[in-house]
Amino acid sequence: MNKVVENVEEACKDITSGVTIMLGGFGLCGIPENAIAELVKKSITDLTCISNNAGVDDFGLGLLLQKHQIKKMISSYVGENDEFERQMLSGELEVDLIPQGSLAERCRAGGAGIPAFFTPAGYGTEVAEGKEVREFNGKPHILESALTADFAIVKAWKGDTAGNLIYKATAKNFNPMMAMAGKITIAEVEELVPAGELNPNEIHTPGIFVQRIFQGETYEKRIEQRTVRTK
Amino acid sequence: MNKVVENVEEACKDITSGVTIMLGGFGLCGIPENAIAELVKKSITDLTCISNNAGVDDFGLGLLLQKHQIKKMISSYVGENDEFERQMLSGELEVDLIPQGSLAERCRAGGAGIPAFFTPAGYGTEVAEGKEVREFNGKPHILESALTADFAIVKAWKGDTAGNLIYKATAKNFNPMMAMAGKITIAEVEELVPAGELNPNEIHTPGIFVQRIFQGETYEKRIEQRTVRTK
Amino acid sequence: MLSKTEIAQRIAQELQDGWYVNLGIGIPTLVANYIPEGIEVEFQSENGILGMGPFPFDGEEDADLINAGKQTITALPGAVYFDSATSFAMIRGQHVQLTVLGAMEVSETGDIANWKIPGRMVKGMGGAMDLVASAENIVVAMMHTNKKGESKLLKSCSLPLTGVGCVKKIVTNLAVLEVIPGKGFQLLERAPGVSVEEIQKATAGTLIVEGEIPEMKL
Amino acid sequence: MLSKTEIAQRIAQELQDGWYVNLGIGIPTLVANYIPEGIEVEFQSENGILGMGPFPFDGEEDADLINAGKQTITALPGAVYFDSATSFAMIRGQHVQLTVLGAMEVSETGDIANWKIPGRMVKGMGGAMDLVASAENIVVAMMHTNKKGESKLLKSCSLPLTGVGCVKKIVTNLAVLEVIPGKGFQLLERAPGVSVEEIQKATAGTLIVEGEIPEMKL
Repeated sequence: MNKVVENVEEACKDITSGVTIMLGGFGLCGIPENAIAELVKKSITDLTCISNNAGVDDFGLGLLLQKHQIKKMISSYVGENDEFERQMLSGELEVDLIPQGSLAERCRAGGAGIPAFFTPAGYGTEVAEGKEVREFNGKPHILESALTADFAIVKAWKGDTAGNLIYKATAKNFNPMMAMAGKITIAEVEELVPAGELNPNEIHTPGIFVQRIFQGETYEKRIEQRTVRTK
Repeated sequence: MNKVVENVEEACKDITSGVTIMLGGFGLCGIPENAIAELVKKSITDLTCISNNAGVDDFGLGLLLQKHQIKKMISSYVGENDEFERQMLSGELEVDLIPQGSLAERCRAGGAGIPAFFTPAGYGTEVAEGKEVREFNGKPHILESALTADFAIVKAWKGDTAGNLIYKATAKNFNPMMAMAGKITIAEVEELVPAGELNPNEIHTPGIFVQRIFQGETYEKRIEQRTVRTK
Repeated sequence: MLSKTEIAQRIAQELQDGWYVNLGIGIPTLVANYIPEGIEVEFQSENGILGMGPFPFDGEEDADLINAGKQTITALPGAVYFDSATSFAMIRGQHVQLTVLGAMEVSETGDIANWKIPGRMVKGMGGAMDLVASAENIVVAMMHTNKKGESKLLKSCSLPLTGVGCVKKIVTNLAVLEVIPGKGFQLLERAPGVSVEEIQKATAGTLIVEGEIPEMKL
Repeated sequence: MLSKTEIAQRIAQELQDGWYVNLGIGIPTLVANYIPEGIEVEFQSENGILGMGPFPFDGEEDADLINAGKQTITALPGAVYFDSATSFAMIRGQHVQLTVLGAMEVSETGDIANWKIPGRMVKGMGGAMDLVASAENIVVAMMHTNKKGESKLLKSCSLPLTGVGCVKKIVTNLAVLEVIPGKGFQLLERAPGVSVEEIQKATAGTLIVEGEIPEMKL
């Protein structure tokens, strides 16, 4: 089952204005750099982006925001991005803020065919507005629904031609659940190997969830908060 | 964080009659052989066991059935066990049969603090009796609740002193979700190593879900259906 | 009339390139032996493997590597292991394109019963309820009649249901049929040498026969 | 009056051996520097690591290894990486014994507001709503008053809530307080040199003072 496409252009060829896209990553860690650059290049607009964060002003999803390509963001935390805050407060950008755990679980649910589940997160807050509340074990919970997307774009460390993926360290984050929840899931990887080279015991995302895979060209892997100690 | 206990006696010391126990494994594959033997030896009774299968007559959970130690089984498939079928049809044994995917997801939900979720599995069947039905995307779903247990007993291939676990091949099955859903989770492993020896990228069950870990003494690893081809 | 092997052979013609397929125990398992030339499919077994290969050579069995029928198997290059929750996420989330399974009864509305005979056989549903409730394509592989000669294609099922309105296609030893919701079993193909009348006689539910019914090719 | 560092130091006294702990951004992060002797705890960061270690040495940063504050970190022996769904399964499933986080306001019924100032600051709640709704033990680390000198311990919060009735303990620069549902903030300890009257003055919500209030030990 060969899922390999030539390059990022080929992988993103049918992503058009107005679609909903999930993008893996936490801050700038584990984001699909090549595909984001391609979306910027394609100049498509009116995108709904589901991503935990919105990048920084000049990297990650911030690049799409700068060019006003995003109509709506569904995220949990969008600090560290002045342009985002400006567009949101001015009303140019629709924003749906979701508790991080609910965002992760809603993506997983979307991929797993679970249309809705109960969670305690957000009860009694504005997140719960319009949502069903039910008590379990004496504790109120709200009903959250599944999220899916026309395209999910994820970034992995290693991948094989069958679409199996291995992530590195905390660059895993939202990538595995989003890979499950895309109608078409596109994976970009740092190292693409033939099927059979990855240990089937060590694979994080089974290839069944991935429709297209390609090797990314370069990775800047920008660090958002470089914190070090001295020897 | 050292989770190591001396041996199986120590690991199971506070498991008493009447408790609810989850046991990992699919058929005889990936079952906690040492702990099951210990439960037989302890002669505790009135157990509620949550396990995908019920072993065979003379191995796995079949050993507990033979001695009438189980009051209630919560499973998805209990064929391959005549004594089970006899006890169930005669009414000696309470049985709650659950679709396999719902069983897996209900254990995960129990471990993940999700009290209930909707699934299409079982709609229109006796599994749906007394359960809420709701339509999503034009398709009826039923509301299933989380499962937890006083003890979860799982079997892994490798484990470290911090309770991190790696399973082998299809011996993984229900073990990871059950590890999440036990109030006390006991892991028996074929190979116990010091914390730091397992690659943190390759761990299937994070140690936070495991309260006790020990190295199993011997593993028979009986094969239920030996199927081979000739060269 | 088709043998069990031929039923599997006919079902294999339904496979499409790039599909992920879940095969049930019994006749469905045999489908893996007849993958058409030039088509690549991958087999999922719900106990936790994608990329299931053939049985191992004698002496090479691994107790930790089995399929959902608890048979020792092998893994092909590109295979992957996963837990039961992830496995049913694939199934429930409709990432598996085709499910082939056996049945005791099928109704003309697509209901299926294959897990329980009250008071007699209670083995449990295993993954069948999840599979039939979730799959986009379900093909039932079964004999047209039971051991007593009674039709297994009914107006409505008499046994406890596994799923409601989910069966799309049925391949039996006599015919290939499609469930047309609200109408009945549409006869698509006859087994070699089997007449429409014979199929009609063996079918208790509504049989829809439109035009010439071709003989199936194997 | 305590410095931020001393607030962290006092909170560290709450740690118990064997606990898994999630530390928020800001003062809470500093708690990791004051783990009491003879106690072993493991730090969870909700972006996907258990067993978080100190910052890396200069030149050894790994862009793929960060904490929830997006800071470069290291992993200790026994560490493990996982995805965001698993991370919040740990949190929601109450496998994390203690959460320490900052707040803009806390009410005497245990409500907390720390994510939004309408029309002005909208960064999002991140994992805070999941953490406060799920944790068995929540300790809030904050200044007793805001920059304008107004109390942050209120009868009820004025800002959009992060969670309802979830805060158990508060450690400020002035005091250690416990939320007693239906009653108010019970004063447990005073910061060195701070009087009950000063704490009373800085507390807008109901302050419960019973008997002699000891000075905290650092």
